[in-house]
Amino acid sequence: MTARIGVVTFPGSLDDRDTQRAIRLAGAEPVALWHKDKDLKQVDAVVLPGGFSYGDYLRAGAISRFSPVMETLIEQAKAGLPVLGICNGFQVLTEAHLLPGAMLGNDHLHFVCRDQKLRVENASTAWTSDYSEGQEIFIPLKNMDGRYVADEYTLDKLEAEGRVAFRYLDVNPNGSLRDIAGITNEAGNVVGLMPHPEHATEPLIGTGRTDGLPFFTSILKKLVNA
Amino acid sequence: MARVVVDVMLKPEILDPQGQAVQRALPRLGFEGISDVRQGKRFELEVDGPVDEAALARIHDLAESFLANTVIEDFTVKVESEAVVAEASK
Amino acid sequence: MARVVVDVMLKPEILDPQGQAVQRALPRLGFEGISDVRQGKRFELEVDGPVDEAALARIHDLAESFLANTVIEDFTVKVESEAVVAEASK
Amino acid sequence: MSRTPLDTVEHAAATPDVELPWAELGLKKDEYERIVEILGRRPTGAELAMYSVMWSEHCSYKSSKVHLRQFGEKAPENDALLVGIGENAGVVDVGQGYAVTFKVESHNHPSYVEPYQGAATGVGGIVRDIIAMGARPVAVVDPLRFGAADHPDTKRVLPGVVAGIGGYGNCLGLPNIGGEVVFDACYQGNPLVNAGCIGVMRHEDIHLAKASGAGNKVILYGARTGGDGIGGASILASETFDDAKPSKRPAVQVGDPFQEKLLIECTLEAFAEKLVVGIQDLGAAGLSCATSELASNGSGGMRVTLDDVPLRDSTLSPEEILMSESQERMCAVVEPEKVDRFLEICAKWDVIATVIGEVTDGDRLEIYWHGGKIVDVDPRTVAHEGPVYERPYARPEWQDALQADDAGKLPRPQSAEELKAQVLKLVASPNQASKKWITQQYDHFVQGNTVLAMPEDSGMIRVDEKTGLGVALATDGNGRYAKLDPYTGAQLALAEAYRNVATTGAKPLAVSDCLNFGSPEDPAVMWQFAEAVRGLADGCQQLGTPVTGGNVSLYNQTGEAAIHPTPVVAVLGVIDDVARRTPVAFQEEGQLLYLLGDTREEFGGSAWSQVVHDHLGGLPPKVDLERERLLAEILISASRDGMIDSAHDLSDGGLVQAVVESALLGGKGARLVVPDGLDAFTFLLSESAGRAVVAVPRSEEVRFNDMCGARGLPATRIGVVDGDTIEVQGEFEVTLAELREAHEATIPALLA
Ligand SMILES: Nc1ncnc2c1ncn2[C@@H]1O[C@H](COP(=O)(O)OP(=O)(O)O)[C@@H](O)[C@H]1O
Ligand SMILES: [Mg+2]
Repeated sequence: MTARIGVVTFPGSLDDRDTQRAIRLAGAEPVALWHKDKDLKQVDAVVLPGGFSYGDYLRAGAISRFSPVMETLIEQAKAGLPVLGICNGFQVLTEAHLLPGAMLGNDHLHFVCRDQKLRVENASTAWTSDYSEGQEIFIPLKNMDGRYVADEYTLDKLEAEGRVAFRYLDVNPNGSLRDIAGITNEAGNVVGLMPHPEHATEPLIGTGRTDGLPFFTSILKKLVNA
Repeated sequence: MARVVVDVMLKPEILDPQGQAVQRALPRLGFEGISDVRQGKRFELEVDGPVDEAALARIHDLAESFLANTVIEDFTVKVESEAVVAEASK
Repeated sequence: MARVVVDVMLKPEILDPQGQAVQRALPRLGFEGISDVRQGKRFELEVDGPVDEAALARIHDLAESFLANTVIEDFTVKVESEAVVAEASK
Repeated sequence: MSRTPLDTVEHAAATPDVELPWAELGLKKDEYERIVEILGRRPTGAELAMYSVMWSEHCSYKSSKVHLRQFGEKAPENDALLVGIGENAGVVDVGQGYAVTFKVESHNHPSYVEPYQGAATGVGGIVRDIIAMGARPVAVVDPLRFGAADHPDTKRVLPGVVAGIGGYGNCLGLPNIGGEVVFDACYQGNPLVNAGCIGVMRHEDIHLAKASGAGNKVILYGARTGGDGIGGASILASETFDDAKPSKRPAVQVGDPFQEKLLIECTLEAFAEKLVVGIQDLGAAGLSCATSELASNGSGGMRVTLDDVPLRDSTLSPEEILMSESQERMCAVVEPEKVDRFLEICAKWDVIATVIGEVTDGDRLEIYWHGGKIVDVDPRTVAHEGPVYERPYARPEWQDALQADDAGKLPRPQSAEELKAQVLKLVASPNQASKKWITQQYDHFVQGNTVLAMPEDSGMIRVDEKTGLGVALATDGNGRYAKLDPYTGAQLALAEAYRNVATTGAKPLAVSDCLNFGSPEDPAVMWQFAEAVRGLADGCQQLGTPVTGGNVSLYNQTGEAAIHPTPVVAVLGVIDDVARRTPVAFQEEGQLLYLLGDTREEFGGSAWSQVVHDHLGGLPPKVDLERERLLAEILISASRDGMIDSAHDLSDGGLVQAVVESALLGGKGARLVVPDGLDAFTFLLSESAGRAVVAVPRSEEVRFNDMCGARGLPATRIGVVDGDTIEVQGEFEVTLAELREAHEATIPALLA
């Protein structure tokens, strides 16, 4: 048996096909989900992919957050469905208040595309168990609105509860507070991050590293062993 | 038909790099005497029908739940026609 | 110190993709009766010293040459303190 | 609002004496008379609008056409060419049933006026050309030219252009895999913003811009039509017909990449279901162009009801609707029984789609407005039979003096110290410095098929996941060389792009170009243009790579001062398995560095002459296309057979520039030995063409040498990958850290 992992396509999603490919490379079955359908097709987990849904015109993720698919997703995520938000997907998750804080324009005001060094801070979420805590990895980052902000109280709470999942190393590429690259919810089923693990899954492509594959093998193992 | 304007600005404690970039450019353009610049968004809504209390309340809700993200932004709602005072339009 | 606000909006005949995206989302959010949305920029400038004719003229120049590109955008300059009428702040 | 009676065809016939503002629309008197002759009456306002935009330089190529013909006449035999010049873009067979389409276009002037939107809509336009061929766009490139790097206006133009290209392309999900950034004072008031796009499809999916089959419906889909980008048409609307209108509409448009992304997806879905008979994008000249081109390329005529065009601004006149250049629109011809499904797909993607007309069995293009017929023309006369000019051209009298001002006579460095200082100055100069600050504003990774992206010699995209089939694209152009000798300059641009593709291991297949020049009304500029086209056509014939399409941008000048003639050449290549690609970066210490090709004392137009002496004179490097072809064959074989681990082509800045780039990218230094017969200065800084530097694993040295020897390509061992410095033995040594600082700090310091 393998796991079925849904990938939502919003209008303006860009990395949906790549995410499906990464899921396939990890050995799971990708299932395309459409923003206008409330039906999640009984998938075992969902990825909200990167892109510029609705052009990111109001705020990144702000319009997608009100799609029909999100109604079901918000409900099921609260009930424990594993959800990974990558880049624009992370932005949707914060707009939907499944994850705390908000994403703002990069502090240098430019789009940035780079091979980013990260430290895995929490290797016990549904999506990170194939990493080890403290592991340093390189994952491509590409965004315009990647500056993670939250109030001090929320930041302290995230730190105290070990919910900062990834932190930028060497360079803070967008002005995120406390170098936060990704966070998890309390239960560890909902994870969001700005860098793109789906772009680091094949040795020849992109940066040529495969440091992103464990996201997809982590969830596969969890689902298959469940 | 009336116009309602929603202004959305970053909360004061949040860094506003766009405003800062404008401010930093000012001396280069020969402008002195501007001690701070903040950049935000302005939405102009054309409302069908009367802009009464109820309509304003609904627009307030719209701003709060959608046009602004109140985690990071503050907003104000104004009826435009009454707000065009002291205007030095081009 | 006084605050001067420069509002920059796309000219009416220019496509405003951002405003359109907001408008198209409204029905889905349960909002009816808004026939058009335009999205622009709001700059809040904190001016040292008096905001007299000369200062306003200089800010007008700044808006014209830097804050707006008048090929596609219009702008207005207002002194804030006098413009806070009919405000339904949150 | 008062309006004189609708200017219908009938009305025009009845009122022959009404004067239309043809001059304000940019037409010449004889052009207007020709229109009257074609129609047998005066044109209606709407007809005049159509002819004026379609007969403009931009759409009709009236000054360049007589020269561009050579691309067809001299086209080499090439089995790979599936669709040649004349369509939205050329199409090339890359094997395994795949076809690739690619093209470069300019958006120069709008990008000067409004850098962000001008550049953004440039990307939007070229992408629609690619979709219109039936292909999924897979990558973009952006060859750019700006004024002096330290000029204050460059700080306005460049960041805006770069943000616009990134803003649009990133939002569409197209990896940016290459391009150029060149600074030169000659581009001060005329920056060049060229944008290229590649698309991939299966052979059977190729679509053409033609309207065939009487009864088939014409569907306009995408954005609503607004009053943007119609400059001249508003004059027609206001001064002749309706004085209440604003007399000038803006000539710059705002792009909506989100809308374009939806357009891509719904178009590809319609293609996949075989719903489309013919298709055309709306770019320059908007509906005028789309309707007249579709109709004239098809078998029948076309009838269009302009009232059905969805408008953003209800006050637009029919002339304005016909000329509007609102972005993100396409026009498809669909069989009646498939219309519902087509509209359904558009609705799925929230794209507005409207039937605006149908194909008729006549041969006229007829357009109706408020019940009256306002256009009745033979579409060919609009789309294809515009004026053709044989503009006078003459070699400028200053050309001899320029060429006589030999760069070889410039003072050369007198000591190793001075040589080192000049090398550091060179790699830090704006044109040679790292462009990372710019290119990291572009997404390289989206779509998950990027094998190589800048700063590699060419961008490379995987086409087939299973077999590893891939395509490579490089664009090049050197205005300094072309100024010294436009014929040779165009060939050098071709040779460099060809070499860049081969350096990564791909076989060059076909060419597109964007020819950026000054005013064709200046005989000197026209000579530069004619020479460049001749050079490019001859070069393509010799290399066996046909020109599949391109774009001409004229009038790039401020007052009397034209830009350097700047032919930008794009070469497309194919590689059977992207696993065999060759990167620029040094991979392993101990590998042997070989210089391929001959080095002569060639400094005319060189980076050294510019950076050290602010000089432009003499002759550009010699071109030997047979040698280029041989070099390419060696580079491709060596890559396929695993004989080299990295390679970098030599161009501006010469050998030292190439070695520094490979070293910094790989984080490994090099020890170099000046070969016998060369002095260190020439070795490091000459810009002789037809050269590359490769790193050969020791185990492959014999095999590699044998191959070069057998095929007669000079291969000189010049050193070894080693350490964390670049050492030129007996001359100087400089650390990678110092080089990196010099190379990478320049652009951020100027622009950030
Ligand atoms: N410099 C050139 N070299 C080769 N072909 C060209 C050149 N300029 C234009 N063409 C070809 O002429 C045709 C018309 O060009 P263009 O008007 O740019 O096309 P489009 O209408 O698709 O924008 C196209 O096939 C184009 O490829
Ligand atoms: Mg076209």
